[in-house]
Amino acid sequence: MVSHSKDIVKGINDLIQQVAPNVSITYAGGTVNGDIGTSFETVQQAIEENTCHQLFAFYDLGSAKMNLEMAAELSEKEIEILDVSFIEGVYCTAALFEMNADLTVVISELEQLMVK
Amino acid sequence: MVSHSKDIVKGINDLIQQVAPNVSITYAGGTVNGDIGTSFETVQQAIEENTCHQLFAFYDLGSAKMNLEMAAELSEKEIEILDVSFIEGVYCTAALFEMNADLTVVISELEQLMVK
Amino acid sequence: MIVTKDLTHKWFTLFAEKVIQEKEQLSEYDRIIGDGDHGMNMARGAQQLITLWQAVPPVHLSDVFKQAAMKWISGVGGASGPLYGTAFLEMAKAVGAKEELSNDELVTAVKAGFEGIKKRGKSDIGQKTMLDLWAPAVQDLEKDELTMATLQTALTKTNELKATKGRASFLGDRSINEVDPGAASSKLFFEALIEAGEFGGN
Amino acid sequence: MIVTKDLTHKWFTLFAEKVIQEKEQLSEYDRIIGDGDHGMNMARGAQQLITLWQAVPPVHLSDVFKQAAMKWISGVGGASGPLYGTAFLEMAKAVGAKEELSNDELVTAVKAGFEGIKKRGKSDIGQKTMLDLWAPAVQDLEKDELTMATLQTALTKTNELKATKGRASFLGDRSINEVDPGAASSKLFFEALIEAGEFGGN
Ligand SMILES: Nc1ncnc2c1ncn2[C@@H]1O[C@H](COP(=O)(O)OP(=O)(O)O)[C@@H](O)[C@H]1O
Ligand SMILES: Nc1ncnc2c1ncn2[C@@H]1O[C@H](COP(=O)(O)OP(=O)(O)O)[C@@H](O)[C@H]1O
Ligand SMILES: [Mg+2]
Ligand SMILES: [Mg+2]
Ligand SMILES: [Mg+2]
Ligand SMILES: [Mg+2]
Repeated sequence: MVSHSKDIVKGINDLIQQVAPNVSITYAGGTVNGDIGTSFETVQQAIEENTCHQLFAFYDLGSAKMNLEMAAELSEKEIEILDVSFIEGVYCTAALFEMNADLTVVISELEQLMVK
Repeated sequence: MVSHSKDIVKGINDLIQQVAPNVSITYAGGTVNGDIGTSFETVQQAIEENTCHQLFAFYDLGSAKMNLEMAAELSEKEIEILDVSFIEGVYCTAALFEMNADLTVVISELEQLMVK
Repeated sequence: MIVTKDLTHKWFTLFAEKVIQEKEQLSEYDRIIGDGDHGMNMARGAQQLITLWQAVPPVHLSDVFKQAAMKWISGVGGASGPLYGTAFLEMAKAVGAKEELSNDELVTAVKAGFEGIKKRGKSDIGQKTMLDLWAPAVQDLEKDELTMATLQTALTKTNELKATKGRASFLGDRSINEVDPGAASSKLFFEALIEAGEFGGN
Repeated sequence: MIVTKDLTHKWFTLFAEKVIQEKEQLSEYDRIIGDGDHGMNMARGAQQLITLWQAVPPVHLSDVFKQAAMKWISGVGGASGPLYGTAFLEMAKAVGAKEELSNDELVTAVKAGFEGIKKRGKSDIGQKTMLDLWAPAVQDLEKDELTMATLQTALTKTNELKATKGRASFLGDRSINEVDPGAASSKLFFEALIEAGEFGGN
């Protein structure tokens, strides 16, 4: 998860830990100083810290997506960036992965949340 | 704004204060103890503390909406609850209201963010 | 059956006690298809109601419903708060100033609760929610009866449904063959009525 | 025009200085149709680049682009970070090991930067972004010239556009007749090139 605010991603993480404690979820929010914005380095960190090789990535606003894309291009991991509504998309994905749902199921659910 | 997490609404508020410092924005997040959940009382407070009489209200998950609806029914204010993607909808609305956009414009933009 | 304030007080007290006793089990169901807090949420409302009544027991019949509604609306923190809260509030409204309910009036009140949940949840039967326990309970009550068998069958049928409302709806087909926590707590609600009441046309 | 490392170093140094000087104005534009941080964002990258070069000036021609790219990618914090960062990186790639660029090679490099922004931003000209300054600048450069008049006209035309990318796109028609902050900072970028360079076929 990449957000412009450290608080937003912390809050979403708290929310989805309740429904998906077994899914590897990492996040980057805010600038390096904790201000509103995004930081390429913390996005890279969030990608590398994740224990999975194949990741679904979510963001709040377009500039977060750009950092995400740059970091994704430089990473060895397979990263799918989803242009879906942020909180709702993350929640839905986490809940489904917790139930070991198929990728195709998750993707088809997410298609209904495309807003970007 | 009504969220299950105090951090989520704090973060969104920080984000939109940058684009809409002149819009009256109030929020409720988490249970009274600060845990994940929603609280009818804090939702009521957020409604009453807002300086406007006509409000657009946004929420993250369905149970937040229920508290919002109950509080809206009991309030004298005109409250429109929007079933749109939370962060994106709030951002878009705040930015447009800051520019004194017409209600019809705001509503037609929000229609593209309906995901709930 | 004639429903008095005492019977209703007993009904809701038993319900609250059952909820507290089954707290872990309810949360466990919610852990599977939700966020794992249904037992905790419900027990919070239940405990507050018991505490209130230990200090000040309800005076009028409608107080039982009204006070339960307030505790659920204020104290619970999850979807079950506004849902049960609205149900109890609608029941209080249906009861009004009456101090005794005929069986028909009980049915009217329980139906009002059921409609309250539907309204608040924008939901209906068949969506794997508490409504799927309330509907068959109402049907039984219309015949002046309510049996454990009905409740058990209703819960089993609810298990087989796919959730289309609430958090579990995010899971789609994965919600099938799991217990809906709100249906399980509603089963406790009607079990408490069976235990508090005297069914069979008397 | 022949573009050397020294000319390029001067170009980017002037750009950084202009950004720092115009910081308030850039943020003011962004306050109207964005979040009010464009000047601060850009000045952060600019200051870091100046500080780096005060300690260690760039050695090779491509270092200028590469080091600017790194500072923008790491230091900026807004959309302009990855956008200018990608542009500068693509320019560095286009320059490769060359230590001098012919006018054609300069055009190729600036075009690579333009394409980098398009790719990173999934955007194109006409969307009221920095691209609407880059495109006419490239056209001028192809004729081995670059004039303040071209830049000024480009910015004026950009003002009239409706934003369909970036934050300003949330405003729809309300973005018309406002200055796009990224277009304004891109104007500074090409003004710096005019001041550093010697145009007119020499
Ligand atoms: N829209 C709805 N209509 C009817 N019942 C619902 C609805 N949404 C949720 N429920 C019921 O609420 C239960 C969940 O309650 P709880 O866990 O306390 O709330 P939350 O989902 O907010 O954590 C579900 O098992 C379901 O029976
Ligand atoms: N998708 C895009 N493509 C091209 N340029 C863009 C795009 N999104 C934003 N921009 C440019 O970036 C500028 C805003 O930069 P800045 O304020 O630093 O970022 P942020 O919007 O994240 O706060 C805009 O004025 C616009 O010129
Ligand atoms: Mg729950
Ligand atoms: Mg909950
Ligand atoms: Mg900005
Ligand atoms: Mg910004």
